[in-house]
Amino acid sequence: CSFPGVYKINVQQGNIVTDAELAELSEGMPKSQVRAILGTPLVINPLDSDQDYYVYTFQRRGGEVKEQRIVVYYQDDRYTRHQAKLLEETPAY
Amino acid sequence: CASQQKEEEVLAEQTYYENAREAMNSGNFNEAEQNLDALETYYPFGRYAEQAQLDLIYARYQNMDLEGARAAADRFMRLNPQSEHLDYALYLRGLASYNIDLGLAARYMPIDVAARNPGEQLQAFRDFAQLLERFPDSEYAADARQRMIAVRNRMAGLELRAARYYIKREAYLAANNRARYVVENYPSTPAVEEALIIMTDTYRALDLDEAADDSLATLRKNFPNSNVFADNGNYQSEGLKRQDRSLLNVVTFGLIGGN
Amino acid sequence: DEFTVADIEVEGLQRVSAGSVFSAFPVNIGEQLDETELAGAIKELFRTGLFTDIEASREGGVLILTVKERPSISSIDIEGNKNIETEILKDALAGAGLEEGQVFQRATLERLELEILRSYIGQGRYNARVTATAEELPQNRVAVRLDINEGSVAAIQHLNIVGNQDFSDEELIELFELRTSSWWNSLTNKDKYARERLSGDLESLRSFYLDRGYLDFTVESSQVSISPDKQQVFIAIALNEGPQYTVGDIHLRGDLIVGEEELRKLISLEEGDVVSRSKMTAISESLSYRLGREGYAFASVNAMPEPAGDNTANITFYVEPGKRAYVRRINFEGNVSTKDEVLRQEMTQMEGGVASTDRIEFSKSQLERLGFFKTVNVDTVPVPGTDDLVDVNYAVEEQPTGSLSASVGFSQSSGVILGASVSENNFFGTGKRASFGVNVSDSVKSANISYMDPYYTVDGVSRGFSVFGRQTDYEDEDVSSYLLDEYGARVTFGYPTGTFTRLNFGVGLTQSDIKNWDDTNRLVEDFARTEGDSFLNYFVFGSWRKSTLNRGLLPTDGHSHSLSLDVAVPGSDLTFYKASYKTNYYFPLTDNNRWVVRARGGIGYGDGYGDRSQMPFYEHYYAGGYGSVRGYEGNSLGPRVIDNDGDDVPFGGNLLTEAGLEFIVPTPFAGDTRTMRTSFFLDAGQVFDTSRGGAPEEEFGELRSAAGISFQWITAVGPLAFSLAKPLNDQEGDDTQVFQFSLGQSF
Amino acid sequence: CSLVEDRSERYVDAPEGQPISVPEGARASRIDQAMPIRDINTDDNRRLYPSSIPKPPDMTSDILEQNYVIEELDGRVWLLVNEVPGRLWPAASGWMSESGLGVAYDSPQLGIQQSELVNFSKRSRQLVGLPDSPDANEPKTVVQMRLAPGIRRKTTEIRMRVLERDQAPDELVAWQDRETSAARIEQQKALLADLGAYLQGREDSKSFSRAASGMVAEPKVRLISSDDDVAQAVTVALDYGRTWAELNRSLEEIGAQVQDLNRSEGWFQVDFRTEDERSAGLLSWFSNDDKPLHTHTVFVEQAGDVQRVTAEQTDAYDGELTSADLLTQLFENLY
Amino acid sequence: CSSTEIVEQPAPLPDVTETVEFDELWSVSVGDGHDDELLQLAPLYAGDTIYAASADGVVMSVATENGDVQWERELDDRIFAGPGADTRQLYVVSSNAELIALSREDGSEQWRTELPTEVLAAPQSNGSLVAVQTIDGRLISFNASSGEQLWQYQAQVPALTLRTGAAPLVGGDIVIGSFSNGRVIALSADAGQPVWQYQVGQPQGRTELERLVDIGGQPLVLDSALMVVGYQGKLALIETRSGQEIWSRPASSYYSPAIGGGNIYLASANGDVIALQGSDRRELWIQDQLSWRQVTRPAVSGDYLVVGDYEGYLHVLSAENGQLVGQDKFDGDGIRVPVQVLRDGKLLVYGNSGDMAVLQLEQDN
Repeated sequence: CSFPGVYKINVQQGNIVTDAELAELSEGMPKSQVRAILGTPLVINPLDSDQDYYVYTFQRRGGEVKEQRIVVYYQDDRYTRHQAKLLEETPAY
Repeated sequence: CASQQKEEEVLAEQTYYENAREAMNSGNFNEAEQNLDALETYYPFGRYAEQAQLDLIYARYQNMDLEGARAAADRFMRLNPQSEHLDYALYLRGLASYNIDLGLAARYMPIDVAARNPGEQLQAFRDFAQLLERFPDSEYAADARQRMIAVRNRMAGLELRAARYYIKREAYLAANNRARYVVENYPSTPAVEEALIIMTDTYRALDLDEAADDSLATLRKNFPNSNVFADNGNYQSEGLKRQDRSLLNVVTFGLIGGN
Repeated sequence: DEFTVADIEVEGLQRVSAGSVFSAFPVNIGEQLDETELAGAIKELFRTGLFTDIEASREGGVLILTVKERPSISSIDIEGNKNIETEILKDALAGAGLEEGQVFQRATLERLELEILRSYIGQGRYNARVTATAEELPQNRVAVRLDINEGSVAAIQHLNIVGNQDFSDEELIELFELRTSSWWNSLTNKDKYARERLSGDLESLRSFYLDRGYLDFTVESSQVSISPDKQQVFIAIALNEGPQYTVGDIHLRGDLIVGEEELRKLISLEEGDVVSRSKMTAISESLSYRLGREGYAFASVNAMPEPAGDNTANITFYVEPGKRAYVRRINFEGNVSTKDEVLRQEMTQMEGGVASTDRIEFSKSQLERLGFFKTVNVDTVPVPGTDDLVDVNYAVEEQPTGSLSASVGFSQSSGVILGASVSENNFFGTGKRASFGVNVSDSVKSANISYMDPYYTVDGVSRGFSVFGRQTDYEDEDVSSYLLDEYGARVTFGYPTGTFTRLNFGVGLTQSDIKNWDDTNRLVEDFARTEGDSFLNYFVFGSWRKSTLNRGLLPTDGHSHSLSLDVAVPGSDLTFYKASYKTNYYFPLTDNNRWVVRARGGIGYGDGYGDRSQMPFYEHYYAGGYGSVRGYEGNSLGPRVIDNDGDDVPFGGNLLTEAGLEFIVPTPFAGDTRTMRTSFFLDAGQVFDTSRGGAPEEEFGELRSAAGISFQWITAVGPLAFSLAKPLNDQEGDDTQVFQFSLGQSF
Repeated sequence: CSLVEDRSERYVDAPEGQPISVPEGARASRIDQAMPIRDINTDDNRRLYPSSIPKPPDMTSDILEQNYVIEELDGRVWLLVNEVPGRLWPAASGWMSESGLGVAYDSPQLGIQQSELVNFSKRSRQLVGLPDSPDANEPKTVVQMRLAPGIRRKTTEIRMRVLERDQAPDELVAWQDRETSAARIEQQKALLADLGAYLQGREDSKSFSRAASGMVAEPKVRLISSDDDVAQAVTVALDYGRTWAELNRSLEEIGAQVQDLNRSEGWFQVDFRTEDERSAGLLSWFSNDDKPLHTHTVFVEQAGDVQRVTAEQTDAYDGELTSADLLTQLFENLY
Repeated sequence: CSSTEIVEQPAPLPDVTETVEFDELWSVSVGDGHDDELLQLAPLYAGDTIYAASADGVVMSVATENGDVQWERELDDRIFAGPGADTRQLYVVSSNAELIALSREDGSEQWRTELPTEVLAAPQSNGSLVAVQTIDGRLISFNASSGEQLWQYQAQVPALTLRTGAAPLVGGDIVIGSFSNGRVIALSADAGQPVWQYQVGQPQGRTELERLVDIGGQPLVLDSALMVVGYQGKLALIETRSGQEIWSRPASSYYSPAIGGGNIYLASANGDVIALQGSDRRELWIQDQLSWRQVTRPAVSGDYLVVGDYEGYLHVLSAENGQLVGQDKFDGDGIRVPVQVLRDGKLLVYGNSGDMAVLQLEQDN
């Protein structure tokens, strides 16, 4: 029957980063400047300071978790490159 | 309208002190407190003053007036900065803060106190830290230190509980941060083992394999025989099992799983 | 002349220990010492602040320091203060270092004397006098005494506003807290001049004008003069209104994030409206709140009106979103007995997620709706060292959540209740609801156990069960006199269907036996003869509930609806159903929610189906008493029946109507109004029996009503309530009851 | 204890692990202690108080019943004062000058003060007990006073000596202990009594000497206990005679009734039992007063420059009080 | 216990063996007199006519000789200050701070102009320039015939002042204002630029009350000098041209001083009446039986002084030794307006309830 299902809230996690912001990164940029552009990374690997993770996940109404992952690589605190797998839209709620 | 001082005859300093000592030994802490207060008012700088102020802390504590005990300890430390027994006052002050939020239920009923806000136990931690700093070889230092360890473990435990909730909530990034907080701030507490496991699993769930490997390596290095390692040594945590949140599952008491 | 120090002797010590003197005095034995070094050393000793004076003398190689210790304070007493409590004065003294046992500094005493005097002047007590004395006591101690003569307060003789054309003096003075002398004002101290109050009044004058478009409004001067005998104060306020501005066109500048079109919808000002500052601030807040939802917690919007000719002004809203903020950690404080998870599971804002002011605020009201906390405060604190991370701290103050009806309870309807029943909505702080009770009274003997976990799954799917057994002797309930035994068990489930709505359902069975029905009344006897006296019914029940009430206990805002249906399904001995609808509305009149109007209504209908024509009489609804229509005895309203020994006894009915209007007022002299409630109420209600002929409408006139005053108090033992009611249209034969009392039941 | 476990005692076995170490190549800079706990040497007093909190330390035992007492033993007499030497030194030199003796030489480190010549001042002659009129060839006399820390903590013993020399000593005469005649002892007692009265008069205004404060010597009485915290012996850094006398007095004070003693062989036989053991329970109503029982023997022997006191329990007594208890109570009373 | 009633208790009415009597020549009632706004609407003595005003808006002109009312006009606003006058016009200030000019012939309104705030001191005019002093330290001048503002001077005044106001002095080319900040300031009549200033009272003390230094009365003009007194300040004689102090001595009074027979008479703030030797300011006598009765400025008539008090009594003191020689109850509501001396020594008294009378002292020996 058309019983209304269990109401589940959306669960949003992580930094919202757009490719426009990614485009601003340039080789050799200090880490502080990268973070000024992309924001403070919400997930880091405490044991390795040469990587910043800009992960974004969104679970709509308890469904399957969609994820966007950007890994930024540094060489003694200078930006070298990044890997990005972006989602088309990254809603905030 | 000048307030009349109620005239009660003032006893000798020694008698007050003896009555207080007797009352304390026989467990009548109310009477002890009254005598000590009288000693304070009439002989503030007599020979027994320092001892009376020290006993007052103990009497109030035993009278379950922990707030009063703390105040008495502060007063003793302020009035006798050079006393050799400052360590006792500091220790009692810490003990009062340690137990002030602990209701009777929490002591005898099967309540998991660690899951709640530590409240004044953090203040107890600060008092004991001061005791260890200033009187490292006081006879109370060992007990104070042991209680500090308990408070710290409790704080780490709180972080871990929050991480477990966020796993249930399927908010793996939040769970990862809570676990990382434990590893970064409470590296010597027993909670570190499970924290490393959660970090490994949540990094894996977020496809951050390098970070997951680092956490796993740290786990293996510090807790080689953790029971998350099978006998042959490879890692087999049941990962982040998703709680079946479907209505059907709940109604049928888990018999029929939902999505 | 230099000399080597053979020994240092200190004379005149009393309380201070020699150790502290020697450690503070930077000279040791065997050192060469000359005048300047000696002077420097003495100054060093002075800095300890323990001594009033220090003399150095020499006897051969021995340096002798004669010190005079600063006296210590043995007692502080304060006389003559009425308007500033002794406690506040003592804290002020303690703050400046004047406390029993502390070292006494005369300079600080004088400074404090002045500060206390100034605070009296601030209260308009111009001829107040404060004198502090320090009386020497033996053993270098001092008794500090503060004599205060507060003097009288100058009364405002005349309050004159000059330069106001568009608004009359009376209209403006209405805004003022200060009033000219009249017997009423002097009672409320309103006519006592105090500088802070005048500046407060000038501020409300300014916002009065700025809210009505007078952008150029200025207060030229506010001159206060006092009569020679210092008893009367005259205030003259000169103001300059300036023109009244209306709105020209409205612009939005800056990075709008969600686009101009959506933000424009939030701007309630149109062209031609009066330029009102309060409206502009309200709009700015709603704009930044909207941005907050997108994570711009640091967004700031401010409105700038610029005059644009012939008394119109263009308004520009400058929007600065700042950086998108994320929540690093959510911390809870004050939950010493409630588990952390019970609070965290109410959060819709996640750690590590975008900081949405919407969700942070909603989570706060969720905590308030739990009913576990007296107060809930939230505070968003930026994380040091980052410009886009915040911590969210919730500070809660716990309150008793259970009701423990102690061994002797009393309720009108069932006389003295013996036995205990514990029900706890926050069972040992785990958030689970549990209740266990055994009640014995002359009319009801019952035992029940119930347990419900509201968060069986993380989304709030709840599961619970309850088992109960009850023997009611309706004789004593002054209802028709039969005995009813009922035993049963239920399993209940529930889940949220939206942010404020919830669906509950469940199944259960109940075994009911009617005893000694033969000497009750005709209706019961007919029923028992036709239907039998022992029934096993299987129930399916469901309910839909929507609630936006702002607090779990004693709400002051929001509304709630609940629709429920109980059906004894085919296969039960008696097939019947009972449906009911209840609603509650709270309208706060003031923004501090202390004056609130509450409307409540309820309707219940039960009937048989299938081969049963009516519902069993023992399932009848009753009305009257506390919780239904106050002013009438419990269960006394509705149809009656003559029982065998001749008196007519209420019999209940299958149609229940209930309504009530309450005017909630602040409880006088009550400190903490969150756990007390005083209200004037008007209750109305009635029970009908549709099956016995007489359509409900023409009997509608039968509705009973009563008005009165009620007081509720959430105590550690549970909600306690008294009510005094005056029945309005009671017919003879109704059992009215003016005073009613109940423990453990809040409605 | 109570059948339900008091969960507030669980802290006792809260584990403290080692801070984790990171694998090679990994950076550990983010790992530090948010709540650091200082290490303490927990060797000797590793005591915990899980259930009951410790009683406050008792400072009043230092306060002697009466102060300024003149004591005599083995031909030596001294004034026992309940104050540290550092505080008495200035007061004592104050007495020397005010009583007319004056201070010619002094050494705060050694605690010795030496007066001017007594012969020429009538008052000091009277004080020392010399005849009023000086005769030509009487010896030059000076008075020496010595302050030394007493046995019990925070006490001082003051001794006096009247020296006769043919010419006035021109520097501080070293202090030797020599046999003194009864008359001399009376003379010293008089001086000490005068000093005691003077000191009592100036009690409330405390004056201190820094140099003299340094004189607080090593504690003379020590309790030696085995590593499992059981008392084995008490050492006293005094001569045999003085130790024997102090022991005699302390045994009485702690309620160990001396049955028999032998000074040359160095032992005491004592009856050291608790109150109820003495009253032999209810039966005591009927039995005559309880006969003393030789429960422990206390031995004193010279060990290097220190007297070593040990105790043994006799097999005739198997009550509660062990020899270790006896030694601990002795130490408490002495020091 | 701590007493809370005010410290300065007015002295009881002294009983006096009267050697002097008051003989009332005529009296007239001017509207309702003063209301409870603590105003001082001193009547204006202009030779053979006296102009008087009342707080409820009545302005009337009365013959000095016999008190016949020449004309009476009822304005429809309440009056706070006045009447001031020059040869052609009378000036009053309404409670809503409007300066109103009336013709002296028949009291008809000539013009009216708005002032920024309340005025307590009567406007003064030299025929071409009308000067008004507001309670918040402004001195504003207007053209006497058109009422159009000429210039404005703003002095810094303390937040708390006394409920009194000194009227400005309008000379030919300078206007002298005395302000509630204890300063007398001379301004050029043409542009209102400060020419000189003299500090009468120096504010000191810890509370706003102790720091009050208002100048309550208009300075007394003596050929080329001004005598001025301030509350908790000084009695001083200063040169009108340069403002240089000639002499000064500490004094405290709400009213201007009075001079007569070479002496200076002062009603000090605490109610004492002091007589000083004019030449060297030596104190001749002090009459202290009237302490704290808010004594008005002494009027010198022959060798007597007449003062009023807050209960409405008139007291006569012998100018020679200050003894109280006469006493008469004149007005139940009290007397705040100082008694004025007419040309032939008669006395003009205007009580708070609105009774105005001319009296004469009779020696009854």
